[in-house]
Amino acid sequence: MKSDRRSNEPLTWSLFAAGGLLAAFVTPALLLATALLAPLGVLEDGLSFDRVRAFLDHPLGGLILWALIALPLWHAAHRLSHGLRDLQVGAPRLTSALCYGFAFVITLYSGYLVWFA
Amino acid sequence: MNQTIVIEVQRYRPEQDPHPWWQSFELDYLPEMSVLDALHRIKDRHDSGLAYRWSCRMAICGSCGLMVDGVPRLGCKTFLRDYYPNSIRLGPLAHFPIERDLIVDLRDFVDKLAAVKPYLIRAAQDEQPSEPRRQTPTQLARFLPFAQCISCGLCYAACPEYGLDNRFFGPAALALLHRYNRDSRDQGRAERLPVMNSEDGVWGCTFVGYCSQVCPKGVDPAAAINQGKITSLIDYVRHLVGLSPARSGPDATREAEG
Amino acid sequence: MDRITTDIAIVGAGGAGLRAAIAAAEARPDLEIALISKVYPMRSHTVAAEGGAAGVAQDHDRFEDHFEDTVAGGDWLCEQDVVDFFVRHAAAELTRLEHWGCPWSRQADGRVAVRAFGAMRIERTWYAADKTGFHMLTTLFQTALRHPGIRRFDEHFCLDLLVADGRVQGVVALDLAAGTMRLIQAKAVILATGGAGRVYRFNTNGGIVTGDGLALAYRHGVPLRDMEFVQYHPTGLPGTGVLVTEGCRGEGGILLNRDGYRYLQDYGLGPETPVGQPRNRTMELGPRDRLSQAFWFEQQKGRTLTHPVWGDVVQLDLRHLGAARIDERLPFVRELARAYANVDPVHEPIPVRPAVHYTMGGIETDRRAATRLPGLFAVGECASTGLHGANRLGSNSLTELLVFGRLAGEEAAQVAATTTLDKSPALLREADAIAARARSIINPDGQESIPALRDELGEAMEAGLGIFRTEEGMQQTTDQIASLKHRYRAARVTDPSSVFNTEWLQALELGFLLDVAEAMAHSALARRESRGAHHRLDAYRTRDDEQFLKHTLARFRADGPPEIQHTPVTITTSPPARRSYGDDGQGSSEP
Amino acid sequence: MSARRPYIRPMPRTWWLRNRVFRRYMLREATALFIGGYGLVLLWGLSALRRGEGAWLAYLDALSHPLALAFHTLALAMALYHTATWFALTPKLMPSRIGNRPIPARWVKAAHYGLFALCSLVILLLAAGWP
Ligand SMILES: Cc1cc2nc3c(=O)[nH]c(=O)nc-3n(C[C@H](O)[C@H](O)[C@H](O)COP(=O)(O)OP(=O)(O)OC[C@H]3O[C@@H](n4cnc5c(N)ncnc54)[C@H](O)[C@@H]3O)c2cc1C
Ligand code: SF4
Ligand code: F3S
Ligand code: FES
Repeated sequence: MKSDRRSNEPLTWSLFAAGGLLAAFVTPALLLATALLAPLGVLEDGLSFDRVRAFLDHPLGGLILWALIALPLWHAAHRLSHGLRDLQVGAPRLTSALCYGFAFVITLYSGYLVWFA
Repeated sequence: MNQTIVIEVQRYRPEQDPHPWWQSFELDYLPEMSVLDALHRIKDRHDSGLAYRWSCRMAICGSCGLMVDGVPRLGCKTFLRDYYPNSIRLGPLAHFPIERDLIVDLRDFVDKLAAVKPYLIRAAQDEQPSEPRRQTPTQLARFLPFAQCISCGLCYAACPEYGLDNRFFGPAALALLHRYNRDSRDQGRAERLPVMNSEDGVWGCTFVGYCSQVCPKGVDPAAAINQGKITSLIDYVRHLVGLSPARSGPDATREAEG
Repeated sequence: MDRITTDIAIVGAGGAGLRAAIAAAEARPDLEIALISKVYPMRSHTVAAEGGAAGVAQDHDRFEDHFEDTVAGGDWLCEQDVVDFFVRHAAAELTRLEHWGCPWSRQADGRVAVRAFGAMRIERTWYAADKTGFHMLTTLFQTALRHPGIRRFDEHFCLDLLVADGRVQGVVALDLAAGTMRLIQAKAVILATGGAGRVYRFNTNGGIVTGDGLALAYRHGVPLRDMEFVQYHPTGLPGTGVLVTEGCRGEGGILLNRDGYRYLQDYGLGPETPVGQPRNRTMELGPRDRLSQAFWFEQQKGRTLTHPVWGDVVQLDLRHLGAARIDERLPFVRELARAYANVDPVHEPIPVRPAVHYTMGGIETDRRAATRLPGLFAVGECASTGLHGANRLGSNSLTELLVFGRLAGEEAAQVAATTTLDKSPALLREADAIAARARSIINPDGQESIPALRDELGEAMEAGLGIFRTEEGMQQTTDQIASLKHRYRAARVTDPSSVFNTEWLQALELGFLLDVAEAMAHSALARRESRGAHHRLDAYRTRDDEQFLKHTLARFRADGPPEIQHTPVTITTSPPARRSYGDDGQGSSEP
Repeated sequence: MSARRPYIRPMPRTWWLRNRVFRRYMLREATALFIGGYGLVLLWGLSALRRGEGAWLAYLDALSHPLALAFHTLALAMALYHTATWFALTPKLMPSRIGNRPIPARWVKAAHYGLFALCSLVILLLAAGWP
């Protein structure tokens, strides 16, 4: 108590919430399609190189892909950092810096892959 | 032969015991008996030194919180019939320092309730009110559930985040804050924002949600706190773009009043 | 012994104590106010009040009518100037509470709603669903937090008043957690310690309602007034005594005997009103003394239901109100009935019987809440301002806490302004003596069990000072109390420890209860008539204004029973008349 | 002198094993590892896509490795648990109302599941080569 310092959680929390929301609506189906049905050959060539590449090169498609990668990682970073705190692992400031730092790096890297690679 | 039930009670007498320990008592079982009645019986007939808090015995004063088989509950509203024939373990509320037996130190909790400015704040305080202000049943319903808190502390015993770090304001205090923020007669939201915005305010909650499950009065502090996160988020953005904090929320009555 | 100096010490942080503290702080923000309570303020028994608080609210209601209802309800034993002051300030105080945030229930247009209550001729009871006391207490507690001058001493048990030089100089309190003693020296002291319902076994009161303040003042020579008038509430849950509010009847609940018959019509409260259309001052909306007496007669006639565990009960039927209305207006009653009687009032009637509820009498005060001991004020249920007379009307008490709490706070602030603190070490010595006396009752070798004495007291009170009384029964009770007091000296208190020694507290509280009970029993014996809550079955079955339009004063004597005196009642505009309810005015006060 | 000696109970690291509510909470938090893990798998796919058709095919091939399939089966279960818990909590966060009437949490939840079904259908169709 007594520390009235403004927390920066609103920032990370909004990213967490956006990631969680996105994950809740699309991850199960997306995961089912891309990581289970496709490798098992059920989808024929729905995920052929050309189709997926075309999706990526569409401006909206690129943005969607970027969001699909980056936001869930913010979501995960947020929960992981709180989870580590719950488990009393590591110094809270350090672990959360690592978690959010990682999400930040992935965000940059995936953005680079979408638009600049 | 009377039916009997075994009650185990955690004891701790600071002047004698190095650590808490368990003591068990066998009592005659009556289905209408509450856990509080059982404690009375133990105190009257077995061990007059047993210490616990109680008063109203009708689930409204908030004195008699304790852990029943590890779950925070009101002793006066928990009945032996729901446990019989199993034995029952009674311990002091979790996460608080134990003063003696089933009595815990609630000062930190009460201080936090006081720290959230739990009263109507008005831009101009009216000295001699001549008439009650108006408030429609709908406006009343907006905050009434959050005004049902009896300060029993069960939610603090339920919340692991408070257990891990008791600087966290915790469920009841933040629900109380929310109660005033949602009152159409209040204009004090800006003054309560510093508490909400701090790391020990709404952001200390990870939405475990157990607080709301154990609350005997249906207050739903988990909802209150997480709605508070939205308020705090909006204030964060306003702060970033250089706006001053909102004095009152969308719940406040706007019309000019006496 | 800690020595703390302050301007005003308030013992008790229920509705009355909190209201007094706020008033004093508002009157003089520079004052230091010590607010002492043996439990956290929000645990005070005001929290349990359900039904509502009276104050003239509707356009077609009048102060005069509230006055008449109160005086008639009190069987003309009220101090009429006090009642007049009360009714004129009632609504303003309730309004103030609204401005402090109290969530009063509302009408559709946003105005405060009022409900019907027993023996009130018009709806004037403000309510917050059926948790009025809870919401009032919460609002007052939270409002008190705004005032930096109010310093709380939570979980501090007041052991005694410190009286020196003919005036009260402070109190000695035990810090329950630390186990240490504090002398809290003050220029004025306000007692707001609540009632004494726990002198009886079957009651609607919380465990803390043990008459402490009454006994403290009494032992210092302040008279207790009208102690024979103890109110039985007609609808307590059997077994526990948990209250089912009169608000149920205000909303249209009906009382039935074993034959499903609305028996109240046989006791001068009729005619029977149609179900769901309650009529003020009629049938279920009669005064509490009458309703409790009617139960007794039904019981004598064998027309009550007999429950294997709970004994004799009648039924309070709310089913015709429907689930929606019950959930909106009476949600707590539903919760309580389910938990403590295993009955859902939406589907079944609630079993009820009378239970001891309220002490009309108390520490004698004048119209300004001052007692005869200079510097000492009393307010709330522990006080007898003369407002309630021989029978309190439901919902007058919560308002009393506000009206007179404020008055006491303001008066005490004035006294504090003109008084200086005595700095002498003699006071500290006196405080040490008080502490030693309190400690001396810890006696592991005692022969008498505290719980047994407590239970015997409760039973004796029920036997002799119940709904109906006889000379013989009362005499027996007085004898029993005398013997219990004697045995109490040999009470066994084994725990010598200091942190939360609740065994010791129980013993101290029992000491208070015994003194209060003694005052009640002797006051009752001396009242050779029937009036309000004091009804006799022997030669004195009727009201006798000739001899007993008088208050009873009980004065403590260390070496024997109290000295009983009678003092006149202030009558201003309403000369004693026959109390009549229902249609016919047949209901005289005789059984 | 006070004889107080408040006893402070330590909070062991295993506190969350104490009751079912806490275990479920930890499970809920753990779903994030799989959600994030799958994000990394997508990232890997994205980089393969950028590296050309050969890399893409190798990526798809790697996903059919039994270990990958096992991980993703588990991840699917966790993702569904995430969805369920998320939908259970959202109505608390934003109590919605039509005019003056609060919308029952049940309806809000049902609407969430409806939208979820729609999203899933579109995704599956897209992945199956539609349009
Ligand atoms: C179940 C129930 C329902 C009721 N419903 C209504 C209703 O609907 N309408 C109505 O008008 N009235 C009602 N009443 C009556 C009314 O509620 C009480 O008369 C009133 O609340 C008493 O308030 P108080 O402030 O005098 O005392 P309380 O609220 O009882 O407070 C007493 C205070 O004194 C303190 N205290 C006592 N002894 C000591 C000590 N030795 N040392 C330190 N502190 C001490 C306690 O801790 C407490 O803070 C009801 C009463 C009961 C029991
Ligand atoms: S929110 Fe509920 S559990 Fe918490 S203190 Fe209040 S009443 Fe008790
Ligand atoms: S249990 Fe604790 S973490 Fe939040 S939702 Fe309740 S306060
Ligand atoms: S004794 Fe009051 S809540 Fe249990």
